[in-house]
Amino acid sequence: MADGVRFEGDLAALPTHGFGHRSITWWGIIGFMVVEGMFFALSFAAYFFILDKEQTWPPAPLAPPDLLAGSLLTILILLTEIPNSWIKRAAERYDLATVRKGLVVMSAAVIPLFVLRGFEFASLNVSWTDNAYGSVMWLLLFLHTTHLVTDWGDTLVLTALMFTEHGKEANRFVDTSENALYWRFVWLSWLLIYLLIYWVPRWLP
Amino acid sequence: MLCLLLLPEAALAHAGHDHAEAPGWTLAPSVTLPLAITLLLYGVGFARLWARARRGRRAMRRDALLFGLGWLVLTASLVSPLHEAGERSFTVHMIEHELIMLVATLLLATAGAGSMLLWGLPAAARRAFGRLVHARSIAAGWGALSSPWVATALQAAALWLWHAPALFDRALASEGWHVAQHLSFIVTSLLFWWTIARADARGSAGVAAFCLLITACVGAALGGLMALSSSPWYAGYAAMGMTPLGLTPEEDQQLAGLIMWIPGGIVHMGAALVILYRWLKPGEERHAVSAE
Amino acid sequence: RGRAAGTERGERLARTALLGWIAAVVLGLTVLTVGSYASERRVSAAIPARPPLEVQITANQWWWDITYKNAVPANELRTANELHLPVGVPVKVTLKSNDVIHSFWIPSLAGKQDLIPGRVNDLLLLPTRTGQFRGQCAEFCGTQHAHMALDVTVEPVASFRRWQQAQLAPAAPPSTPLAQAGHDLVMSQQCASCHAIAGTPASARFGPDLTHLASRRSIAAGTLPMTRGHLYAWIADPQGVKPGNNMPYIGFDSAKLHAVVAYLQGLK
Amino acid sequence: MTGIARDGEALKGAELEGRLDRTWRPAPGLWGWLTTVDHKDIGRRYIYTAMTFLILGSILSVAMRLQLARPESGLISPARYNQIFTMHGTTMMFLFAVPVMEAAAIYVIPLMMGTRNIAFPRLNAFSYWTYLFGALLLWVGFVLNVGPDAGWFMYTPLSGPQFSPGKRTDIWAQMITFTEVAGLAVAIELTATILKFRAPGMSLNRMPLYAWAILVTSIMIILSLPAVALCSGMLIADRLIGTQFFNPFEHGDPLLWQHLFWFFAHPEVYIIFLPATGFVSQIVETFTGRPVIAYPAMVLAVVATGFLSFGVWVHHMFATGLPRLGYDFYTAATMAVAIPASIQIFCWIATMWLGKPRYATPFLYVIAFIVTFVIGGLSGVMVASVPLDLQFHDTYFVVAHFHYVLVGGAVFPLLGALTYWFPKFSGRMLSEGLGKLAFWLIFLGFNIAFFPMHITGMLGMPRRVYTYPANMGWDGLNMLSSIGVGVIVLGGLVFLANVALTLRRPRDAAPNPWNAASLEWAAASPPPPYNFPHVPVVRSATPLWEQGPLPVMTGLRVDDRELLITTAIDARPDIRYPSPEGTIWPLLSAIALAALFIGSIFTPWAVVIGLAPLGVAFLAWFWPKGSPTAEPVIE
Repeated sequence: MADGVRFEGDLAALPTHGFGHRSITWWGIIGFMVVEGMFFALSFAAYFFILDKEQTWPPAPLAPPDLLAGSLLTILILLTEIPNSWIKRAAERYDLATVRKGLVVMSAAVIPLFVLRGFEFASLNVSWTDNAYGSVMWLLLFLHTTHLVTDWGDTLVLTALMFTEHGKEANRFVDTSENALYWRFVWLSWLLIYLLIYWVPRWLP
Repeated sequence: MLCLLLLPEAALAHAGHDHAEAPGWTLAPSVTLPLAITLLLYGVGFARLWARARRGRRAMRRDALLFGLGWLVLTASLVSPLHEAGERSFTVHMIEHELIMLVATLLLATAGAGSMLLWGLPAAARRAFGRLVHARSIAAGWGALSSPWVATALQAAALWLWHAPALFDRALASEGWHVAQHLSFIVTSLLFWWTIARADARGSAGVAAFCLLITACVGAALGGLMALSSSPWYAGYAAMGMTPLGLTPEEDQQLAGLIMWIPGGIVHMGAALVILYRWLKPGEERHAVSAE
Repeated sequence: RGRAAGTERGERLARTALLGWIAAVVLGLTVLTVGSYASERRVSAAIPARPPLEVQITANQWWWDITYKNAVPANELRTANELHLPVGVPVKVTLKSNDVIHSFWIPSLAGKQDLIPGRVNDLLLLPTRTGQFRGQCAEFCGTQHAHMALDVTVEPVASFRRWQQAQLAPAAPPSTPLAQAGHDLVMSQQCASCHAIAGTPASARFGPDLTHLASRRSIAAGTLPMTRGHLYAWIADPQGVKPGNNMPYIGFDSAKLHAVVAYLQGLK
Repeated sequence: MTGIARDGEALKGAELEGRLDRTWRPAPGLWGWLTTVDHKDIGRRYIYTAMTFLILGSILSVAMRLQLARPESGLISPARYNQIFTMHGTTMMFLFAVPVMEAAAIYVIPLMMGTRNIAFPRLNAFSYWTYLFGALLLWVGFVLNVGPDAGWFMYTPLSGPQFSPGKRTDIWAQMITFTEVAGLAVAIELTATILKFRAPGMSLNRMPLYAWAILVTSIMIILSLPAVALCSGMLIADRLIGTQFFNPFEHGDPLLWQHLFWFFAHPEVYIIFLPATGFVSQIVETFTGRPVIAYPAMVLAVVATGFLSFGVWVHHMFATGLPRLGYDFYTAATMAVAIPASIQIFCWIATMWLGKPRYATPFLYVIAFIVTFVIGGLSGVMVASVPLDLQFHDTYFVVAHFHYVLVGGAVFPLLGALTYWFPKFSGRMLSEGLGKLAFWLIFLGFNIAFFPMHITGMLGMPRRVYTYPANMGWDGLNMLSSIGVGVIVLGGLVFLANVALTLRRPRDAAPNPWNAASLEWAAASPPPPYNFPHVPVVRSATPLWEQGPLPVMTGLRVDDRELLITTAIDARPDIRYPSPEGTIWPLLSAIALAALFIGSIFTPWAVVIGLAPLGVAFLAWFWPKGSPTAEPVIE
């Protein structure tokens, strides 16, 4: 072991924040997305594992879920990407006014999703206690609903935060950008779940 | 090469399309023509560039070898009796798909054949193509497609969707759908391997390795479900009864799933390890000598 | 410097050796995999896919329900916890479970196979030598997993036939007044609501079939050897002998116990 | 930028250290103990807690060995015995092995990376409390006689509502949820720390092998823990709200449990083993005085092991009646795991051959590891073969196999690593005499206890039986195993005595007492709260073996907690990043979460009611404190 130290450079000029993979928040969000992606992937595997043993899907005499509520939600959740991208871009150019407006829009835009989600549970045509098919349908919808709730909670807190003095801190803009990234994960994962809940039971004989 | 092209003629003379007989060669123009044109374009482009190249002929030779191998594997899987045998056994069909998606397109993508094929075009067509590619909307679309994430998603979607019973049975029943199936496998896996190779070359080795990991999982999940399933998914194969390999339809499907799962996973893992190795190699010697 | 150069040389040598080592390991594992494949095929190829004898075994917490299949329903033989097999005759064992997952394992005859509720598994056996063996549940199945054994007898075909004929017969009627009293107790008390004794009104299937109980080697799935004293102990205090099992405490006084044991001992 | 104090030529030495100490030191007293977010504090208490569970788990194994010493022993009732072996497996896997590997990494990795704290330090504190509450839930349940009793693998339907009524299994399943939250949080922290907090110059290909092992392990945890969380969630839903996932009579399937469970539990073995290979690599490097040869091969072996471990869960299910065609594929895939493992073994042995080994206690553990692990690996190759496995599965042969793999492959390296890093943790060197005595007792005791189990297994003795009949030929071997466990206990006591006696001595360890090469040895022993006064710079894979003084970079803030973020691959300096202060909210959040989880065992409404306090606690945790002017503001 060498004694003493040799000064080799100075870090004082470095910035104190960065977007995307330069930011620790991004790595945290990616980590949680992978964890939750695994939850989804394994639930999908469970879905197919149960499906594989059945003669018909859904098991007779059950009817597949009704399409209306879920399809409306799908359209609406895709539309939320418009304000979401708007917020992300605004955050990355530190446009506080736009971020504030966008976050308010986004917080409001999620509310109709919850209403539709309520109707979705009602349109599954099966209870979780009926059989494993019902259990796995409810599981998929429930897992996704928890993501809606948590991201909405995040967005509400962030909205409140951006209206305080803390909204001016550079790292809050990073947080806003990463929150928008997480929302993309929420709707992307929904597209797959939508297929599994509503369309696979219709496609299979 | 020429004798290879002549061989099928001879084979065709003997083999019919009756399932009781040995599987024959597939010489539908929808398959052979594109293959032949690709080879022709590459040959012309190679000759033109070879004449112009001052340096880098070694790399060109290596690329041409990779391309030639990839083309051969692709042609062999699509044209040889393997293809027809695949219509009677899911396992053989899976081997054909795996050869296409794991071997042929990997070789073709690493051969970096794009510029050669472009140079194979007549000059006017080449310039028109150049203008087209640089058009703003096309460039943007291409930019999105060439992301390894998008390519991974596309390939995964192609893999899963085509294995949905309705679609797979359709591909079994009609030659047109079958060509569409193979074409989408070729295009998506070519795109996948190409973006992986490019990401690796541009220093995004982590992204490349991660996408390989996801792809391995996507294939493993599908293959695993097949391997563990005890009921045949596809009416087309189930109706045929015992396969020529002496397997029941469900065993045939299990074996197909295992081939997708385990050798498929090993190829993706191997690719990820190769990427990682190349990335670890520099700096390896830079250890301090022990201060004792 | 000199030492560094020596290290360099050593390292190069070690790297070459590493490649050789990997090759050797890969080769060794390949040989073992192929060997594993070959022995698996050899074991299964020895037995025809449709053997002449089929036995259905249904596992319960913590005993084995055994039925020898027959095309004629009247010739289906039902017994419990003791399996007899003719030597040299391939047998297909069909495995089911009534409650939790168990595993059927007779180490001297074959590897194990699970009995899973909702599924049916098969195991093909070919006993090649006569003798008495012990089978045991190999998947943890609850409190008395340790006492879920199976007595196995592999015998010549002729004696197997004799055993089969004897087991197909209905239960022996009570031969003494004491046994008659025991018979009446068994029929009138809880016993008959769980157990079956062919030729008597007792026909419930929740517990082991008792028709030829006294002909078996042990009591309570291999927990105790079949003796008068053990039968007595078992009926007097089933939870003391095999804690947690599903046989209830009946509360017979000693006179009734004597009678019941006398009857059961007659069920040869 | 004026008025901000930074280290540099003008501010160094004792004055710098004093000011950094004021900035980074946790609050004094009990409050500080509850609010600290220092990775060393959290790591140390994680290690202590996990080692406590090692001791508790070992006490259970002593109880089992007493019962099994003689046939038909009536010492322990079957109901109690089943609880004991369930608790032994659960404690060792979920409360000891995985947490202790994460715990050691929490302590060592930030130091080894040359940074001042772990990424997401508050999450780290939260993770510890969550783990602690989950562990307490399980053990308080056991003490109150509501301990789980359906095996650590909890096969359905035995663990389902019909065959395991009562709360025992619910407690087990909810404990899984706790440890899953804790484990995933730590895995994400470690991944981020390794990828973003490395010292300038420590490109990934100069990273110590231990860090590679932890990186791969963390990613494996992220990918595999969701499987057990999902299936334990399904189990609890089956039990409490009437779902039918595992009910074969309502379209469910008990095998779904096994697939999901082993999809986690097989990689888990490697989650335990890979960090241990990291320990071994560090110890071999230090005690042979040269880097482990073929660094790229070592890294690839770790990555390949991680990858392969996800493809072979099915080999735990050979007896369940899987399609037979798959057998040979699963056998081949399982055997393939032996290739990367043997590459690592080869590289260590070659390094010892080429280097000059010093036979100190940590190095002895490494040799014991190699011997034991090779035996365990060979018996693993045996059970990979289906026809053999169908005989060995669920017998004492398998018990012997995985104890050779897990004790030999993970606990020996762990004890070696604890001895190795003890001077760093405590500032004191453990006694070599007592250390070697403990080593020999543990090593010999282990082999006396577990080698005979190979034979009892081959003689047909099944696992998980509370007793066995006499005259099966198992009696003497079982007695021998029980005696062996006694010898291990003796060794463990000597190890503990060594630690206790050493801790009573004054501090005497230099920063780098073993002449090791990695950065944690550049910090003082024990390290101050800020770890390093300046940011160390790395020029090779063995920075402390470089000639001359340690190169450093300056310019981080001294009056505020700040650390350096570097780029993920090349470790170029990128961002100065604020590191959070200590706070009570992670603890309060963990309490709220514990209330929710434990309440949910009794009523599903606890989930609804419990969300409110949890939300408040999380809000208070994440809400920025202080005046915004402390950081640059965008106007």
